[in-house]
Amino acid sequence: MNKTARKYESAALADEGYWTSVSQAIRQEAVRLLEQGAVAGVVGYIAGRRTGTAMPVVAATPDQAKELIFSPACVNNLALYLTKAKKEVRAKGKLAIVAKGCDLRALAGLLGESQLKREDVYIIGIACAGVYGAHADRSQPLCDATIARKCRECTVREPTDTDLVAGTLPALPALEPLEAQELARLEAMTPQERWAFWKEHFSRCIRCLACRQICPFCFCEQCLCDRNRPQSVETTPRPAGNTAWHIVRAMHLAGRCGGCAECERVCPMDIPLNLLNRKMAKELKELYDYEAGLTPQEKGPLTEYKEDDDESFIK
Amino acid sequence: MTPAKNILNYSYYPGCSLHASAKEYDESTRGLFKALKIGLHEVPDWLCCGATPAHNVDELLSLSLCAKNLELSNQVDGDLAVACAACFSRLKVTQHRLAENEEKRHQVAYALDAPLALDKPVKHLLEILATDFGLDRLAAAVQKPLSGLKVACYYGCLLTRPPDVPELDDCEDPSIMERVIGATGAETVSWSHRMECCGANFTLSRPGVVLKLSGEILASAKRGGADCIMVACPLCHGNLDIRQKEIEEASGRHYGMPVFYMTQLLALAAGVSTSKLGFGSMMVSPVSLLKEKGLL
Amino acid sequence: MSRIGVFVCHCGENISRTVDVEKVAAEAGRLFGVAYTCDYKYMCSDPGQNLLKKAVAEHKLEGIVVAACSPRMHEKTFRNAAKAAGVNPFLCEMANIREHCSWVHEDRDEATAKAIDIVTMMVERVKRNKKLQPITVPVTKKALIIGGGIAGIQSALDIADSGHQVVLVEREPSIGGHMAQLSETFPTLDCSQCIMTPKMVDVVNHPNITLHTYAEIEAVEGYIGNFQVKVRKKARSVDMAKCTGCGVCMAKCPQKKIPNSFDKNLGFRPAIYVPFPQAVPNTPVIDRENCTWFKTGKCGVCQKVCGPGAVDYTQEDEIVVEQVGAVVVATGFQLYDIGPKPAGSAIEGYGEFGYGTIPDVIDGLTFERLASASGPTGGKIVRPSDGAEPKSVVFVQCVGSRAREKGISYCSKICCMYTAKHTMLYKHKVHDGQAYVFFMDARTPGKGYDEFWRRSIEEEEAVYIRGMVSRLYQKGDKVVVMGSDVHIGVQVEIEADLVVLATAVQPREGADTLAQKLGISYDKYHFYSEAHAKLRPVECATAGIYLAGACQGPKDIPDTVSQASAAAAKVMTLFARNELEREPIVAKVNERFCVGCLACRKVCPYGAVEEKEIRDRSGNLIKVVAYVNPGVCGGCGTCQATCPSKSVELDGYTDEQIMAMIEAL
Amino acid sequence: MHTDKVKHDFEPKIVALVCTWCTYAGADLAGTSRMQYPPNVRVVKFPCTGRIDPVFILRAFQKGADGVLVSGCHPGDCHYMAGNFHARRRFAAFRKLLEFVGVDLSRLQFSWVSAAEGGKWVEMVTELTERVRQLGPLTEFRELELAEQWSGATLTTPELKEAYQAI
Repeated sequence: MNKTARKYESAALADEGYWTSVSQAIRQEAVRLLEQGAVAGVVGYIAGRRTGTAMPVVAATPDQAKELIFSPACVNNLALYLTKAKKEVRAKGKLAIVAKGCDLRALAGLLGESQLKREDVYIIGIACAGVYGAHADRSQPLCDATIARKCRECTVREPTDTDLVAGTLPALPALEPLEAQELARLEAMTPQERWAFWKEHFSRCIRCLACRQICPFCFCEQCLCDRNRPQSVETTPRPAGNTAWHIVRAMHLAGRCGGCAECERVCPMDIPLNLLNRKMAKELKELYDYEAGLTPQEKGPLTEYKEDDDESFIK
Repeated sequence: MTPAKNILNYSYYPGCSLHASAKEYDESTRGLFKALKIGLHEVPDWLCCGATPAHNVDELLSLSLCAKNLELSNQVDGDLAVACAACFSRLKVTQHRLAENEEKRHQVAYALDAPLALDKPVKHLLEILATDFGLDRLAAAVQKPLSGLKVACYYGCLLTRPPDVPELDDCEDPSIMERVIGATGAETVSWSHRMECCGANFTLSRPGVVLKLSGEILASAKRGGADCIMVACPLCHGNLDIRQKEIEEASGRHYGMPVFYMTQLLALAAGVSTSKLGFGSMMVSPVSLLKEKGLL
Repeated sequence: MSRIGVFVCHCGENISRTVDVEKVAAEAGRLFGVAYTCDYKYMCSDPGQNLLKKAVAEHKLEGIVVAACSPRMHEKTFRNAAKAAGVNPFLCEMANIREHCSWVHEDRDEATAKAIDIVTMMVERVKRNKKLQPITVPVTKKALIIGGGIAGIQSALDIADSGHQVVLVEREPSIGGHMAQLSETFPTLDCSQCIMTPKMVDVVNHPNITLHTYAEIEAVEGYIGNFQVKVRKKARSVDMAKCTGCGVCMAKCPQKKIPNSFDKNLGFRPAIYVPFPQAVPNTPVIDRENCTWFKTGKCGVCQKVCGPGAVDYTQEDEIVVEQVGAVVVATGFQLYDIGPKPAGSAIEGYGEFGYGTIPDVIDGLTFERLASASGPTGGKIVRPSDGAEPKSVVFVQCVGSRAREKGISYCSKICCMYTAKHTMLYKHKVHDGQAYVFFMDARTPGKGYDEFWRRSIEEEEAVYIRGMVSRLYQKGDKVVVMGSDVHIGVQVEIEADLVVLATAVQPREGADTLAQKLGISYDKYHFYSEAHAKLRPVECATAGIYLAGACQGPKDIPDTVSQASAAAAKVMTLFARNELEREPIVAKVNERFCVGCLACRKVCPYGAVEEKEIRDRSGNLIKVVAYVNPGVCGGCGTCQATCPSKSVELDGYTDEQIMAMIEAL
Repeated sequence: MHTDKVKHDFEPKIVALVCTWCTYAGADLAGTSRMQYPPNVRVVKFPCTGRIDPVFILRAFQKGADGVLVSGCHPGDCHYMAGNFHARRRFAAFRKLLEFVGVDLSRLQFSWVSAAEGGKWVEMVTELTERVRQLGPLTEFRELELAEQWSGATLTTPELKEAYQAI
């Protein structure tokens, strides 16, 4: 990976006014909702203790809602908090949620998979300029050098199907699609080279399962990979089991993943997990013209079929 | 139906006929678009579309000519507006053929020695007026309603055919011309030969064929009670208008049926000065008809 | 499970010739959990089976592997033997060392090694097999027939005659369907009503048939043997119990000019009406949309003149719930309405034919009404425009059928024959008339069909022109038909007095919504799909639902009646037993782990997966999970492969069993 | 089909995951017709290809299979109507994934073999066996099975080396 070869721009992509206006719009709506008692809580972000950070919060009172912000540090996919994995959040009642394009795609997926009812959630969509990447220097503004890889190629900056849209999108320059380039680089390799690439990455996996915990689609109460009768995937963090885990994970997300790349962000070993997801999304688009979008779809590409689907690989 | 857009701008491919025998089609088109405040910018250096001989003798040539025109059209912003039914058909057919056939794509790219740029949407004036501009707005722009004028809308062979290619309207039973001219208050007649062939370019090689086919069209329009015929194709216009006298002589029947280009009538309704509509170059003079209807 | 017996069969010499069976038995004996092994000449023979039973008793075996032929051959045999020996039959598996080993390999060492592997895999599998009990489902011996055309009537009568209860539901006020509208029928030209009406009367008089006319299916729940059906009986405004069918109300109704749809709008009927004189039941219906009382609150003539006091303006729709064990769907067809293309339809219209705008262009069913002795003209062939007798009639076949460019690619099957019939009926009534037929092919496969068709040409002098029609237009009082004759390669124009279009046969409007209520599948044209095109042509993939007639595809009367009787026979087979027993290879949901994403429901070809709410004791919803109805589940296991958390498992093919086999390698 | 017996240096293990209605029956037909094919294949029977979870394919490779054959009913012939349609999509996606992580797809064969196609079954098994025999053993997964976490190659810092040696 040629990380050093390129010079990154450090000019801010969006001015301070944009971030403030989005934050204000969120606050205003959140306060209104809570004051009217329309929702029991608003899932959003508040500033973290250190500068340049933010953390998810469930604001339950108008006062708490006044603390809500939106900044490039708002990296988390909040849809996670509406899944069964977070029962205590759901138990509060009807919730509002602050949602970037990534979060919206996840919400659309959750709606499509009967995990959520649209009427149970009030969506405050964000016209999102992007967020920091995993190792961004947060003393800098959101810029070419600090923006997350996924945001460079974002197609869902403008929310649709939401109850409210916070902010207006500033004009953004086209950024170099680093992830697509990386994907193309891998695709151009021989199978042996790719195996070596992934072997090296998977071997380092410590199976902390942060990728699973952060994923809005890993809402199973019992993960297949934790089962031992039968044990489909070896649970100890050895290369064999790691490889199986990441293959199974990619397969389970195929046709569902919203591309928020949270798995990759939280990976302590810097395994480029979103490449797997991107690859599957790309293939499913090519094969079945399916794309995860902002609107819930009744069936995913792997839960429906057409009689004339491609079968050139079958003899 | 998609909602009408507010500001409309088109690139414009007039085609050879509109610079020669169908000059009045070109002039009235420009006049109409100006009156409707729709931008229309001619594509610089456009070529002949090849109709109608090219595709009969050399498919590669006919596809390449249109592919080149599509490429040239990218110099000007906006979807490509086409007035002539034959040009429209050739451009659409080219897009269709090349989209579905990779080998032909390679051949044409080789012939043009340039990468293909075929994606510009090609739209017939009818489609622009009915869909993009919208019939409501068209009706609102009418200054001189054509009420009382009985119009036979003549589609000819090319405008809606073959199925799935032009996607202008129902292939065999279209109504777009009626809807568009109907917006001006004109009365459209129901008649049988809207879609029949006029004889096309047999007009030079075997005029007898044209006299028969176009004669039937005129007879049918007359039967339907029409005052005039409205066309969207210079070739059809030539056969129905220029040959009308010969047809009358051959059949012994009198028609005296003016044949208008659609934009002539629309521009008239939109209040464009009649001096700019080229009525004088029509072989069957419309003057008495238009006077009778109080339109001149 | 740790006490498994392995029985290796020689199959005469079929196995032992290439496989060292003693070695296989010996190696199997070394496997953990195997308590007994032996080999025997013919395991499937009586002594062989006795050997097995004896071994079970002596060695207290808890699982059995028979290494012999294919399970497709003898699995049942050995499972029965296991059952007789007191072992749950699903703890007995076969290792296929004949078809998959000894017969396909020559090298004795290799074949023996493979046989050992196969046995090992099966031993590992059996260790994880569960005791399964056959699933029994009670059967309600009452059938629902949807549709009262000839198909529904035939099925109803057959089932009722066998002694079972039948509920027949018909959407229209009378049963009879399209056949009641026909004049005469090919290939014998017997009068349709003469053969149809007695059957209709049989239905209404049959003690085992409950008839709901003017009624529609509201909802269907349940599964084979146990369906609950809600039927909406639309308000007739006439009390069926009181009405004597005297007809005074119809005669006195001041509103008489309502186009009669039964006569394809050629004639008129009053607002209180029966569709046709021989209607069954012969009880009128008030057409509330056109009735003056319902429109203005004034009139009330019918109520005043009704002697028995049967007219009841206050009647409301009534919901009847029926419990049935089987459903026969016989909703029939409609003719393709060939006017301009309807918005949103995938099927193009035929605006160029002017149907609906040129009065003398009619469809085949309208011609039937013209030709029918009980029709609006008393059987006289006249033009709708001016009532004149048409001297030249053009018939156009394949209008909408076999027209891929218009969106329908199938053949409607009946048009060739009924057009031939029409030319005959026409010639019989208008002796100096000339019939022309535009056709693509003449398809006449049926008993006496081709002879019939030839008669229309050779004796009745119909002119058949091979080619298509491009356009119809009115010219004076004639309809000009522009077409081509491909045999001689010219364009032809015929000035006709009347044009009859043989329009395509389509499923009934609303066929798709009914299918969704029933949970059955349909093709892109909305014809219902049979379970197997060749071998299960009358069954739906959804167990307990059967198909009869043109709702499954275009059909003529003999085919329809055959299929209807076949469907009835299927129902009777089901009703021959009190309980339905089926293999317990069904999917089960682990409700503890299911998160209710319902991916299983999306992929289930049987519609067997439902939502189930789990509540605590005080009724609070804890979660929603999937539930597989074992009566409906077909046992394919697609749900399990799809389930991300593997919270649904297919009994008999659990992940544990399969993983054990793969790991045994 | 009596071929001369050749001894090979390497005999691959082939696992066949098949549906019971079509391919298993097709393999039975090959048997009753006494066709001959390499004995390397081990058949695991499923009710339907729709039941075949990609995890099984992965597990087979992990547990020592050098090649995997997945086979079921032709489209439209599925006993359960649609199982093979769903399977087709699932496998199409899964093989793309395997390819992306660097598995040689010539070791994984999908086919439709009907109950009447005993010959095709023989052909499929023979072809795959021959091909995998040429490719040699599938070492990638086997190496993984044996490999330990952090295979030392990246253990380069002196502290870590020291710590590692002290264990």
